Amino acid sequence: MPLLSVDELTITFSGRGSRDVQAVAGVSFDVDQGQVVGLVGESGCGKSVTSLALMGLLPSRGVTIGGRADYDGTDLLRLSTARMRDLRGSQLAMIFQDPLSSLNPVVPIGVQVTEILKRHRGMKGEPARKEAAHLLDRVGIPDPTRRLKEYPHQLSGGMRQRALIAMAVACAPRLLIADEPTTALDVTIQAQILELLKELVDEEGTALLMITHDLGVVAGLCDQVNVLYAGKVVESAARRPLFAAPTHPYAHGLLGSIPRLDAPRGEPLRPIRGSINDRIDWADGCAFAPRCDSYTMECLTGTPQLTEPHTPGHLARCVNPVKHEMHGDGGDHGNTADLKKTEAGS
Amino acid sequence: SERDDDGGGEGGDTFVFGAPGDPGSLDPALASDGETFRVTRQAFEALIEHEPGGSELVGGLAESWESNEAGTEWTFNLREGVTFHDGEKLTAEAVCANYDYWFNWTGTYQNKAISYYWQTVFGGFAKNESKDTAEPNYKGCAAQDELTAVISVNEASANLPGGFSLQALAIHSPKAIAEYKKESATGEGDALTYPKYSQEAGTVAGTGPFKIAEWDKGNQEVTLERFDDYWGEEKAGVEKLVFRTISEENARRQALEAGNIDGYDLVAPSDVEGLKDKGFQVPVRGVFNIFYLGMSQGANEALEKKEVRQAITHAIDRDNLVNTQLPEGGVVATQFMPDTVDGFSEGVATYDFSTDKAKDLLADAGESKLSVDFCYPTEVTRPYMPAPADMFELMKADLEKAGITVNPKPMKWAPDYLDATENGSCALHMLGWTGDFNDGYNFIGTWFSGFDAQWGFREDAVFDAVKAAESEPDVAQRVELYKKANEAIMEYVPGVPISSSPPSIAFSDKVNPPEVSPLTQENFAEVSFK
Amino acid sequence: MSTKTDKIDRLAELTASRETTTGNSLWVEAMRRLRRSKMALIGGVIIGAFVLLAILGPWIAPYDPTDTHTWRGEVLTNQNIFVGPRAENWLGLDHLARDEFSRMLIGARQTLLVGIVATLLGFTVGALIGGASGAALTLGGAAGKRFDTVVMRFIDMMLALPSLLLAVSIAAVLGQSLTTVMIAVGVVQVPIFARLLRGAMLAQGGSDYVLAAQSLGVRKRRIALGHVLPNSLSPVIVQSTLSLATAIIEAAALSYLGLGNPDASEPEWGVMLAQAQGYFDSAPMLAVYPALGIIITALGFTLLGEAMREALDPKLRS
Amino acid sequence: MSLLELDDVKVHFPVKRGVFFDRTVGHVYAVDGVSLSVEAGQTYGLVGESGCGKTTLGRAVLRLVDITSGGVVFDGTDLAALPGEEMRRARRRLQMVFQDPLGSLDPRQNIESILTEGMTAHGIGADAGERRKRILDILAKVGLPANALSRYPHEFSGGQRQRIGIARALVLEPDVIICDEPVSALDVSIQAQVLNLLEELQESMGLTYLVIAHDLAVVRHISDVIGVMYLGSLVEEAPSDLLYAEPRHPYTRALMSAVPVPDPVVEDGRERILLTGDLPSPADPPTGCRFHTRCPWKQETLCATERPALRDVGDGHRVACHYAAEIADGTITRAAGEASPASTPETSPV
Amino acid sequence: MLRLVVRRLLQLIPTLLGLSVLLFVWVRLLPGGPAAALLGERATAADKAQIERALGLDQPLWVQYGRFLERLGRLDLGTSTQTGQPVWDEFTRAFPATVELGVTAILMAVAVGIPLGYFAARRRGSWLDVSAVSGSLLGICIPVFFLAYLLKALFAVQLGWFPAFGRQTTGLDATEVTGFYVLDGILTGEFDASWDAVQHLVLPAMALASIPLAIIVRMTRASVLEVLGEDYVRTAESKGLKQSVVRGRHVLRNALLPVVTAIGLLTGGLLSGAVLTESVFAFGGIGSFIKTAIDQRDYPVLVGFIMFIALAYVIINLLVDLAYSLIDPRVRVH
Ligand SMILES: Nc1ncnc2c1ncn2[C@@H]1O[C@H](COP(=O)(O)OP(=O)(O)OP(=O)(O)O)[C@@H](O)[C@H]1O
Ligand SMILES: Nc1ncnc2c1ncn2[C@@H]1O[C@H](COP(=O)(O)OP(=O)(O)OP(=O)(O)O)[C@@H](O)[C@H]1O
Ligand SMILES: [Mg+2]
Ligand SMILES: [Mg+2]
Repeated sequence: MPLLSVDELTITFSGRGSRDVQAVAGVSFDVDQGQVVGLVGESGCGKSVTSLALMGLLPSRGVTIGGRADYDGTDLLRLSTARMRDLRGSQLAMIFQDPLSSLNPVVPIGVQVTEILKRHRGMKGEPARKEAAHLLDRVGIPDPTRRLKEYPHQLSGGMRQRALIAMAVACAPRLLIADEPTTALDVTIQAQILELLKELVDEEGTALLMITHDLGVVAGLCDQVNVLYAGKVVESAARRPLFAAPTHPYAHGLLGSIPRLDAPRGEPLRPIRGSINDRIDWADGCAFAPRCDSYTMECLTGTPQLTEPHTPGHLARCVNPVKHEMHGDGGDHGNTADLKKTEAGS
Repeated sequence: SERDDDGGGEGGDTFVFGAPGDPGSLDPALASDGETFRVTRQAFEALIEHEPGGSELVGGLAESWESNEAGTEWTFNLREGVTFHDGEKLTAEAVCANYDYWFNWTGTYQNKAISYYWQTVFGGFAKNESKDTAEPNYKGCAAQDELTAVISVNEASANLPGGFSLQALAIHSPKAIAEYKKESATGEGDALTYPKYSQEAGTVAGTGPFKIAEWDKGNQEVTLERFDDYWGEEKAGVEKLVFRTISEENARRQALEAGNIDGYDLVAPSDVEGLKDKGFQVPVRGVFNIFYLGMSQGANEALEKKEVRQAITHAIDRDNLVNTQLPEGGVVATQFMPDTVDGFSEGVATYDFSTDKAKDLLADAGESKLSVDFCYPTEVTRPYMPAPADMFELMKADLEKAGITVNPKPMKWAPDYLDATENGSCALHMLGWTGDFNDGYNFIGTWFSGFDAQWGFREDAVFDAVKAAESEPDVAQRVELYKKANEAIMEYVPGVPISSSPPSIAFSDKVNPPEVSPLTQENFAEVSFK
Repeated sequence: MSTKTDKIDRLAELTASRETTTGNSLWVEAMRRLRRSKMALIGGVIIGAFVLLAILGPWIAPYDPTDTHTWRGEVLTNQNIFVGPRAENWLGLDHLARDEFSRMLIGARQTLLVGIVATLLGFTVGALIGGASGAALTLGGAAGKRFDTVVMRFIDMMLALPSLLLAVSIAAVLGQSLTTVMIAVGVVQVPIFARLLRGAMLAQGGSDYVLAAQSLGVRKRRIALGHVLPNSLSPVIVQSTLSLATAIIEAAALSYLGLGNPDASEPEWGVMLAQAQGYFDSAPMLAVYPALGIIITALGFTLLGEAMREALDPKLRS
Repeated sequence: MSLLELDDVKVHFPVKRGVFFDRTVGHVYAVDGVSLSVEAGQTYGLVGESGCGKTTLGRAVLRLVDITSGGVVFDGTDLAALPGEEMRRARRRLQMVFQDPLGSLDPRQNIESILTEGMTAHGIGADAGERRKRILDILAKVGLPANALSRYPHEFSGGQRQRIGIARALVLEPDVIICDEPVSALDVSIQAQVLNLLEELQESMGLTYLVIAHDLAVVRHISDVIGVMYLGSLVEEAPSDLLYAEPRHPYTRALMSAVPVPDPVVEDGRERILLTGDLPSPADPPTGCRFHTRCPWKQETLCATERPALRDVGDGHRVACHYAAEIADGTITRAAGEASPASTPETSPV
Repeated sequence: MLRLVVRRLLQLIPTLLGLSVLLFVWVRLLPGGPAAALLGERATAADKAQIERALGLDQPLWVQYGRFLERLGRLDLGTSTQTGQPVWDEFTRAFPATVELGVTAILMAVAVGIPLGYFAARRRGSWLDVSAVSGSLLGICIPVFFLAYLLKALFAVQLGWFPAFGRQTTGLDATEVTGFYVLDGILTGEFDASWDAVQHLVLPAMALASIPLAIIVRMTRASVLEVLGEDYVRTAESKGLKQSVVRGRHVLRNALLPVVTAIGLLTGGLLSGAVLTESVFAFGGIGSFIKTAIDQRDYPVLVGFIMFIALAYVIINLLVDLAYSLIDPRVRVH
């Protein structure tokens, strides 16, 4: 049984005087113990909202949440606030995108770390401080005892993110959700942070739900990848198959539009048309159809289902999935160039 | 009003009176304002006093007094057994010490802002330091025997003997006078600095039923205590007397209603009925003031025409003003003197309210399109003038009905308004006067003894009539001359006398109030709790 | 192949349903938000009614507001006799036997006038000072900076004085009149407007579009006046609405301190309130009418101002 | 001669503080001696971490910040020495595209007014009609509908806004466009659209680009020559392919190894050079080689004491490292423990 | 920190000097002079000339200003023309009253406003929120003097719960130490005097607090709403912290930062209110003293007091800034 099993999660925002926004339109995925699961997609596709819903951090008013999120046998979405508070920070932890704004600017780092120890591990005073210093040390912050007294603005971006990670892992959570933990950081720092996360997952057996828009990050880190588009998972597969043979036109297009450091120069990018705003409602068909080069009439009638068009375990929500010539296990360098897309249905 | 008892401090024998303004000094000789005198009057007594509740002169520290024929030598027979607050005895020498001290004032003391009343009654000083200061009329003071003092002047004056009753000339202990001499007022910078002794209790010492115990400037309170060695048969009725300044009229009333004070002065006429209904005592004072509409001929040429002045007088509905605005007991004035002053004439020319007459007169004068500036003070109530802005509005409406265009010129009372009226730059304005003592000159002499910019006219018929009265030493004769002067004035109509009215004073229902005085010279020793 | 056109049509149809057609400037957008705001609605209605009364006052007013003769003798303030509402005088008579209803109507006009003129004055002078300062800074250079420093020192000086004290000081010099009230209340607003505009211009001056305009080769003067200034105006405009409320209240305070214009020919709510407070015990309604007038009107302007602030809030922009 | 040449450009921002009057107590060495040249019709890419001075350098070219010293020679004239008005006119030929597409557009201007503004400032186009024609032309080129003219910036999507920004630069028919992070605020799919657009435009209009970005992959994708900046100065410069094939500076190597590649196969097999610590403050840069505090190849001599110059090592490859040659031929090796070859085993799909 | 204080104090010098010139010119622009104020109805032109000459008011303005500066150098601010007392004495007498009143008002506003604003934000849209918002709107729109009058009419006159005027029951024998009556009572052990002073403070402070209260409620509410949406609050929630910790440490501490600054700026407005409230309650502080000084053309008092007020205002704001820098570590670097 997976550690976390999200089933048909829907999240709808209804504001006063404005139209309802269905930010998440039925997302399902599983996270196993010790596994790194990626959730990728463009800005606004519902990644953050999903993670917040799992943590019970969405505002109670104006938001309707549907579906289930079974964690260890209980549905997180229906847990009482008090129970949720107990889980948060101890079993479920989260790291946010912007390390500066995610730290309280007027409270020393030390206090922000120890408060979680006090809350969930019942530690107090000197032991709590010692443990906090140990945690900072653990995430690679040099001179941790001095840092404990410092305020967030005195730390560099990378340090701040490390501090946030220290807080997240303070109680050895079973599930760690990282919402674009490196987006605000430079690549060299990003590499450090990703390395740290990897290390933590390996050592603690913590499950990691990695939310990002960067396919490169996913490629290096995740075991299982879910591609999100307009609030739905459009493709879900293990890391290698997904990159080797992206099946949904969106995933395929996404890979084609990323300039690759290792691709020869002059290779043109294959961007996807339009933007995520050019979409239709899932109820009417495939939300991606307006941007898709190969949509058919079928795509415009009814929600497409998640199927396994080519290989077992490789799910895609598409009636005309991209077909790939079969490769051997893995792939070679620069394999996007090798991908061949067959226009289905035209 | 349950709270009265904690208002009374420990003994509950404290009487708190709400005064409209702070006193300026504890030495009345340095003052010229009613708020100072109200306080010092309880502690200082003059040679002559006014009868309780009236304006007749009666013995004060002098049991009796007389003057020579020419009115230049005044002999006072002092009361026996009078003790000052500091233990000194009252003697003729003590009296002379006071008068000589004042006469020999130098420096800043010669400033009229300090020695107004001395200069008004006795002219200048032994050595005048400014050419603006008048020649002294005071000649000297001699102690004939222990209890007989003789004060002599150069010329007879209408200000005597009334002047001897002025609080500003009240008698101080000689020991205190000696202390006073060690300090002096200074006029450094751009202000006068009063001597320290006059600003805190301790040095000043008079003979009154109360002695001044403390002046708490922060709280605007002057506390007086009963003087047990007072010479009078009746000692003060309360142990402590506190004057608390509350400048807002409303605030004073509310303080009384809330039971925080036991009485206050300058009650708005509109509050009188309400207070009575709630059981407060609002005794009526005698009438001793005059309220008038002044006309400055220098400010508007049309006013030089008698018809115009008459027209304005006819245009104003004075009955309405008195009926609706002035306190009970107020009367329409026919001349520049209340009828309680000797010299009031029944035979002056009268001008009834008639818009038509006013219009006709204006037409006759060729001033049908008359337009005048009308100054009026804001934020002030005077004993003779309870609600200036309201009265202005009523008069303005009246004048406009008679076809006169009125340009309102509201001003702050002091100093803007006082300055402007004094300069004669206000064509129409409202002012008044409360008498210091019962002598006609104290009223009409102030305005009509010669050219005055406030009125801006030179009419010898009027000036001569007033001056004639002033230099007449015989009292009966003088009264007759005042009547003539009044008739001459009202013939000329320099302005419109509007009303004489008693300023109201209110007391809590728990006290026996003092007898109220037309001169607003209440003696708080008469107060006691029921 | 009809399927191709079919599917394009179908797609067009589906996307069209989601399309939000706009074409509006930020102001138009703000206005739209404003129209939806309940606060703005209430504020607008109050102000509308108030302005209407102010304009139509002289025609609706049943009597001459200065007439003291018609009911002469019916009101005796010294005997505590007042006349309350009755058929011919809807709000009764005031302390000088004038028709209170007519006075309230005409007073609305004066009150509005005070508010508008004072705010206009504060706005104009303040915006000039703040604008000049902000523009000087935007244009850059040592001279601009020095100019700004001097101006801001002066503004700081004005701000260090309590506003009412400043107003009272001005009124004391100018003497009592309606004009004085307007000037005094207006001057008090000057530093507020100046600071606000300068601050906004400073903030805008650092934004990318200014840099962009500069890199386009647009002249600095045009950048300052054509880009920075217009973009800095919204807080100032919001402030002027709020200032109208403040002006009306401050004018009342000046009247209370006896620096208003207590001239019967120009009844003004502040003055009416100050005067009627003296008769509060016997005729409380005489104070309550103008007080309510002031409070409700000020409330109207404040509500509208707050609603505008919300509508123009950049954080709410999509 | 190159179209645009920077000669030892320095931009130092004074840090002011004082009790009474502001005194300059130090400087932020944002750009500290950069020399480079951009050939006509080519794209020069500038990469580096946040805060290394890329933006400042770009702005210095247009004199949007005061240049402390050095020369910016554009088509033979030294812009750094031009008087204000002439500089303003010179800006017609040098345009800029900004990182934040929304922030760089005046929210109160509609698109037409945004696009005409530059033309009015430089007196381009005889009348309104002509200008309009030109605008429509450009709009079509950048792929915006003609009905966009009357609309306002906030009504467009991010990619469209960036197109507007590009159009704004293009209407002046500049020779050089400086693109400061033109795509970093955009989503990947949109990023590709804009990058393609930039390339098309370069081809069709013969533009010269100076592209500034922190994303090495993006820079490599569109640049002919790449300059790598670290803490205010260039540490390496080389033709795009050469730089990828043979990074010579330790910083470039680390940077390259840190860029994630969207390919698990590559990722799993890559050697990763992890740098320790963060970028030092440009207000207090380290002595000697600016990179020596984080350099895995740091040597006892020279690195901490002497600032290496940018040396040509052949094929237009310039490196500012004392030990570039030694590192390349392996005589100097990295300090141990700093790097870890990625060796995450493949986990089987669920 | 010390640098900041020194810097700000030094910056004050030109401001105050400029202010003194302005004030000096201003008071001389006032119509009328102190003479009429001293003599009232009795003044004649000659009397006034005499007084003015004696006071040196006939000298050219710059001479007067020179003398003023020279005296200022001796820390002598001159003498009130109303009372004949040194301005400094008058100031020290009036100052404690206003400070006591102002501090009470601000304390009331803070004690009520911050919780109210906070809960209004937490329960956005609830009846509490709606009434807090509309109440604060009303608080801003109701003229202070009218409110003061109503409070007095109701609580002092009608119900008799509080005294109607002044700072102390008349005739109460209380030892004065500092001039702050509440404090004095505590210092001398005369607790009944303290209690008495507190009772006198309640109504005027309530009236005076109306505007600051309204502003604090609204600012707190807006600020809390903003902070509630901040990432770090979400972080705190994600740590599963107790609600009280989230509210206190993370929400309130940040939300109060702008409120603290506002409180400093409010002190300026407080004095405006004090002029009105003090005159309604005959409170005898700076407000009413200045009002009479203006009425009576008391030049030295006006110049002196206003300089003190400006100084006090700047110092208060300096203190607030310092306080701010204590709560907000980000500005500590200066
Ligand atoms: N409080 C809210 N009210 C209304 N709509 C919201 C709210 N929060 C998010 N949304 C909408 O939900 C959708 C998904 O937002 P979400 O933040 O999950 O995107 P994301 O995938 O995390 O994007 P990004 O990469 O930009 O972080 C967006 O369209 C957004 O507009
Ligand atoms: N006007 C300025 N005054 C003072 N310092 C400045 C100024 N502008 C930039 N700096 C500093 O100069 C350094 C370089 O800034 P710059 O914006 O050029 O970096 P960048 O490489 O563009 O970084 P990013 O990738 O974050 O945009 C930074 O440390 C920055 O703080
Ligand atoms: Mg997100
Ligand atoms: Mg940059």
